[in-house]
Amino acid sequence: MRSLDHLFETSSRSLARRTSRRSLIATLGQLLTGAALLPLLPVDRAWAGDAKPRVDDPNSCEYWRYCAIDGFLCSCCGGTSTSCPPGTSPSPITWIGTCHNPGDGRDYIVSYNDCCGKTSCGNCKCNRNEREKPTYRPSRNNDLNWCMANSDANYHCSVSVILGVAEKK
Amino acid sequence: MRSLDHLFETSSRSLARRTSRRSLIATLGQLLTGAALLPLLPVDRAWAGDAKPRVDDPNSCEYWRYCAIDGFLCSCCGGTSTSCPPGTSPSPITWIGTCHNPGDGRDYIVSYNDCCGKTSCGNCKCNRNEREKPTYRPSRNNDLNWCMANSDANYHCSVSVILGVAEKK
Amino acid sequence: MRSAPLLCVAMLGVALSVRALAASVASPLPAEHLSVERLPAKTPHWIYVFDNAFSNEIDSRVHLFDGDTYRRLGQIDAGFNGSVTESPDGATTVIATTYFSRGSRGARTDVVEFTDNATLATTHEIVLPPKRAMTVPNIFNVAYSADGHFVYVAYITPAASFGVLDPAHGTVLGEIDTAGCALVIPSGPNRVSSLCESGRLLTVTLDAAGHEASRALSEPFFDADADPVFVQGIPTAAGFAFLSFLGEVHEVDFTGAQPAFAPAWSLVAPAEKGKWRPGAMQVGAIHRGLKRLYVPMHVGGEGTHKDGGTEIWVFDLVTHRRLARWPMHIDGASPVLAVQVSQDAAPLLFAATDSSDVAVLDALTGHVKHIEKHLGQTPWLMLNP
Amino acid sequence: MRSAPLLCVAMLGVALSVRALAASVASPLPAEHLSVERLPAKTPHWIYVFDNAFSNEIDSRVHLFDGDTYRRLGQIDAGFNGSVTESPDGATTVIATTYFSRGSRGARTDVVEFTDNATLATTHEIVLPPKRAMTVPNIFNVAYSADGHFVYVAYITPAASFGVLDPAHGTVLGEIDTAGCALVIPSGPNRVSSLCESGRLLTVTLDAAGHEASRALSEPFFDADADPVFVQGIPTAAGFAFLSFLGEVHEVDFTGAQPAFAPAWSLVAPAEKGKWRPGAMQVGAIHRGLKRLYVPMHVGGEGTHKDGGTEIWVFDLVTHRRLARWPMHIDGASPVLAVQVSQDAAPLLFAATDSSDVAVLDALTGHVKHIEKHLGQTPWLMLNP
Repeated sequence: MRSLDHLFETSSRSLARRTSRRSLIATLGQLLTGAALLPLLPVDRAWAGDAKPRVDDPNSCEYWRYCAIDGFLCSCCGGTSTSCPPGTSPSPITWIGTCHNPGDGRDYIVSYNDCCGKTSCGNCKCNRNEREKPTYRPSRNNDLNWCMANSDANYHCSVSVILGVAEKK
Repeated sequence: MRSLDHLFETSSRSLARRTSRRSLIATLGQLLTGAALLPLLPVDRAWAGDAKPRVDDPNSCEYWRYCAIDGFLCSCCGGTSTSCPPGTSPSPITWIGTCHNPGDGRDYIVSYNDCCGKTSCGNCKCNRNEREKPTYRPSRNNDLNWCMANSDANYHCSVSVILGVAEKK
Repeated sequence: MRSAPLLCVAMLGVALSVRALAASVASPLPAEHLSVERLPAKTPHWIYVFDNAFSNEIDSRVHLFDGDTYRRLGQIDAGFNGSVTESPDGATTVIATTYFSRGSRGARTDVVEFTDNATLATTHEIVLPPKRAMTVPNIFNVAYSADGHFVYVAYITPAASFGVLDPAHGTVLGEIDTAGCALVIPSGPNRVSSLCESGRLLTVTLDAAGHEASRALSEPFFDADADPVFVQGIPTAAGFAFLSFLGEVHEVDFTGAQPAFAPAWSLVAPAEKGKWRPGAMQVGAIHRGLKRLYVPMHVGGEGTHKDGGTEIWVFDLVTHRRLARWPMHIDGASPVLAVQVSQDAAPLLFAATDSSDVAVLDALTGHVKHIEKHLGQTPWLMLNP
Repeated sequence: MRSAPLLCVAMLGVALSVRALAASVASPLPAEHLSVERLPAKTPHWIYVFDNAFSNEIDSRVHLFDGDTYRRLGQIDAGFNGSVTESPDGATTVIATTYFSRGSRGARTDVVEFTDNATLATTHEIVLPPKRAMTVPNIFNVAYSADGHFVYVAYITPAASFGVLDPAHGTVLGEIDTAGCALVIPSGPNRVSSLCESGRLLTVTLDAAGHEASRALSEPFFDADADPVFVQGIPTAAGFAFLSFLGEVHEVDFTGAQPAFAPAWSLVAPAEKGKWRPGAMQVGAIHRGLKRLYVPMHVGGEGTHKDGGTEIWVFDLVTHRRLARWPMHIDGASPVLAVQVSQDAAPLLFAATDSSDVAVLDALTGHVKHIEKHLGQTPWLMLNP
């Protein structure tokens, strides 16, 4: 047993260092996670060779529908881009963003709900503010704690829920 | 006014980059802070050329009397090595350490009081455990929150107070 | 560089006397007494740095930091998503915050807490209705009247209103609705203005009991669609200056019964417009004596108004001319998210960065004297009463 | 490397089908519904990582982390200086913690909170007397009886005792004094042992009502002066193993009415003794099926028992032979402050470092599969019910 372990240990550890399997696996993991959610997204670009692949990654600040999230991504906290982590409660009130989906060329109205009742998730902190407005326009403001009206008003993380296509101006 | 500023700005900023005045001033500041407390310390070494100058620096984890502090140094939080920061309360109960003072070659018994009633200072986190013992010997244990018996029992930082010379074993 | 030789001489003297002392002392160190430190005499270079502690947001706090010695002087705890202000006499720090009985859950208590700046002990509190505006720090979330007789607290539920408190008697005097307008901009002994979505200021005048005596809406002075102003106003000699996302400066005189607007001017030349722009959590500071404005500026497009400044630009408030551009990265600083300046004749500029550091600059020259690493997690607002 | 090609094939399939879908769909994305995520089916590779959050200590928490997907699954808040345990059936996380009515000040409430591991919702609580041991996390701060009928909570005021709780009825059944001995080491349905300064174990046997029926002191099994044991015991098939500062292994059988001590053996060869030693906040993990012990080891002298391990050493519990040494720095990991191992046939070793990262290793080979950066501030204890 011991010698077998030693052999395996040595070979797999040195292999890992040569081929950087860790980063490969991390990348695959991210892609797979993205893929699981993909049927919702009619993207027209290939995976490989994309200059901005992370606009399709729900765990990245660059995901297209996160264009006005200033907070922690629930998808990095046990939730998804549209679901709160277990044990938290969604905020019934929200701020609204308008984000451009490069996959279909449309602008979408999204609702940025906060998930509430646990302390700061602390993971995947994003600060995007496209079309975000100051506090005097609260429906477009992401500086407010939108858990404010929840019975447990502590802010944990934020999601992005598609409400519909934005009307052309 | 404007041209004068520009001149001064350019010269002092470029000078600073050349001579690293920032680090010089930081060093001077540390030495001066140490110096103000020094009359208590009969050290027999010169400042310059000392291989371990920080054993005399109350803002360093290496200060000799901090030999069993696991926590934040009050001297970095608005207090000193023997005083709690303004607005906090010292713990009446403590753990005890025995530290060697290289300045006079003696071992001293020191009391490690916690300062209580504000949240974690968060500055100058030290983890030294010379002669520290596990929880079943509480008087020598620094894992306990020694603010436990204070009316405001939150831990903020730790001080090191000389009680006397340790008896020879 | 002038002072360095003097410091060296002083140090040498101390070191020599200590060595002499060491040689003469044979007895062991005496037993010591534990004490609580008293604050030294206040200087104009003390600064209250609000740390939102965003990754542990129930534990926000204020660090009192000395810009001369680069030392922390103490801490005032600030609860969940707290806001901070200083009394007009500089004697009291006020924290408006929220606690939950089980940390992040349970019964909610909104409260205004008063801390004695001489001792950093919290002396008393006023419990609020659970309506406090939970938002990023801003000097208009909680504010004193000029005479210190009232404290105003912004409420957002998300309906906007504000509370009027009597700090001397520890009571809530009432609540005043500000529909469509938000936050508390104090002026004089009894006026509160709020920023409106319509680009106007709503100004409510209070009676002696803290109740509404009258209200008035100003003409619009900005366009919330085309070019909104930051809510982070900057105190001027006669009121506050508001910067717009694109870099317009709106100076508002609050000394009269109603706010008066000076003609707007721009931080950016026509060629820079839409490229260089202000951006931060605390987006400007003014030295009122020197009449200088300091703004964190960066290159970016729409939506970058909370990106930090890669440079600090300095303006003369009289001539509206830019006096200097101070790139921060060459001194190792990350983009600047908050600025504050001391009001003395040898002013310091404080610049908090998005990597949680606070840089201390000579406000006359831009010389970076010190970078204090990790002054909390997310230092987003700095005050210097 | 076997699985990588399979993953690639699977991905390719998904990508192709998505591209086909994209080409055929012209209608916009539909409106979505906000929901609350449900946990997937539990696997042996889930781990509960306790973050003491030392720089914001009122905000400690537990992160549920998946060692296969490297994803956070959820969070359980843990108050000030909390402690955590898991019910014997794995269904419930218990947090023993303390809250203050004003964050860091005010009325103190010590409490035990029960969280449903299927929903991560906190379901109920039991308020304690204000005596809870406020100390670093350890599996003996709060613990279940083997049948789940009692919960024991260590008290230190600094006098040592423990509370007996009835989790089903939400009541405190009583308090039992353990003068000179501390913490709660559970065994069987009704026994609690404590570690004594004298090097003994005190074992209290409870009656059905949770009151003391009898107590007994063991012979000394370690010397608190010469070579104290860490209080961080490691679960074995028949009880717990305790490591000493110098690397002695004391395996204690808790299956009988009184603890029984196997002869101690050493982690270090005579030539290594006093140089290489164990050190951590959670100083060992045992795979009970494979009978393997994993210990973070470092080179250091007296007083380094809380320094992290630069290597993880693997031992066979039957032969006491060292099977492997796994240096951590070559994989970019900082010294290891806590270890835990999954109990399945393809076990993962989790190693939390002093730079707040958690490394995931193949527990058979030491191969570092992943390093999760910044899983909280100070991840000091990991549990895998």
